[in-house]
Amino acid sequence: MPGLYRVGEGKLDLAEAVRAVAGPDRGAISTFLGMARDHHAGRRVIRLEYEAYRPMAEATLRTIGAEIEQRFGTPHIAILHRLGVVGIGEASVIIAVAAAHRREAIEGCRFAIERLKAIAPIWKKEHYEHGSIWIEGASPDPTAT
Amino acid sequence: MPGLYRVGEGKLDLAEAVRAVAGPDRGAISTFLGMARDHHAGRRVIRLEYEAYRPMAEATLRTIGAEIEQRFGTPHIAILHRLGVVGIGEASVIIAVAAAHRREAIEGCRFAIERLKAIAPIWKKEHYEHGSIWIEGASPDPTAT
Amino acid sequence: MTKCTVLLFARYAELAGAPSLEVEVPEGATLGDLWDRVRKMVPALRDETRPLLACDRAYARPDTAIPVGGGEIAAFPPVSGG
Amino acid sequence: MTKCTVLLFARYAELAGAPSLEVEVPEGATLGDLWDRVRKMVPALRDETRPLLACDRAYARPDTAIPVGGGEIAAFPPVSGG
Repeated sequence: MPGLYRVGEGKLDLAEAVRAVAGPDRGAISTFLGMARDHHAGRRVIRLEYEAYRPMAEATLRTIGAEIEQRFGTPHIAILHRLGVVGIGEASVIIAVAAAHRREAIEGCRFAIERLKAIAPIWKKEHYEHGSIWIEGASPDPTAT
Repeated sequence: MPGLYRVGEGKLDLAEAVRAVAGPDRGAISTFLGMARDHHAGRRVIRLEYEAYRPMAEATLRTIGAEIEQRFGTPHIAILHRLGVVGIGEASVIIAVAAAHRREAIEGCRFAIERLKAIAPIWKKEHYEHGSIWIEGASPDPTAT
Repeated sequence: MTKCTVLLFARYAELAGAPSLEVEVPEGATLGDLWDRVRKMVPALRDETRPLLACDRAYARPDTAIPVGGGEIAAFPPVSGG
Repeated sequence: MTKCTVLLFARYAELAGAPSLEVEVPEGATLGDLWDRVRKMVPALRDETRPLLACDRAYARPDTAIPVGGGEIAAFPPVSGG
């Protein structure tokens, strides 16, 4: 199965994700980058930190890839999530989806980030000048899909 | 006004587009790459070639940027379109939109490619092993918006 | 009479064998009048009855009056960028 | 009795002061039974009545039976990746 799925330390590389999905029979590539932002809910954020249940998170990314292939008909998918400290302005997640036509690429990419945020066992900690807090999503039931 | 709008020869660089829109207060970047595909309507394509009414095309890209800012609230937009010969697997158009939140970035980026295809005065010629043809869009009235 | 330059693109430029044409039209003529004149001048464009038209780099309808001095007029087939 | 390892993540791991706990439960116990046991063992987790639960790296409901041999059980708060 084509596709690149990874959860781990180290800076993310958009070019790597695009290379992993590109090919001569694909007319469209849609990408999404989640970036560490310097504020949240009115509070200044100085860095982010991510933790994952790594083997389950990687399995979840592969599951999301299989869902995209089934729904949008393309197997050309890259989903990379960074762990550990992520500096402001750096990418915490990069997704790329390529397809023959733009609709499948764009909707597949959007589906990927929405699903990742809903079900991937990954957690974000926001660090402020004084203190830090674990962010917790709203998802009451990731199994209800 | 921030933003990068260009219509011209030379390979497109996704990293340049992302750099042009990124910033510490933006948590999401959505990009779209239109790639020269090796087939169309069952026919093998060996290269593409683009022509533009260049000053109007650049003005049109800026207009699309202004529409995105008004609709989605972010001015962080890059729209680059290549002219001349584009080899199979190379990008003919690159769009990047950054915003505080993902909805605005994703929907702004999608709006940009749909609008570009509908109203930018740019034309694609497909070259086959024998012969070539100008592709012409369906848009009967680009002024009806 | 007003002397206008009409820019042509893509298939229209190939049909005309030139990227632009010089056309004279009466004062008060519209873009549609101008295009009718072009179709008479260039037989290869005769069947192109519904071009996209632009005046001073903005889309314009056929009933738009040609600006005093001629402006920058363009005519072209449906676009296909992206 | 079955001896289980429960993996904890993010805030739960911080509250417990450890990334995993060893817990013994009777044969036939469910994930929910196991979590009730954890909450009794670790006062800091007492108020966490609705964790997300996973068994062998897949989400599972509290009424899921613990696999023979214990399996790989995990409990964690709502996810926030991206």
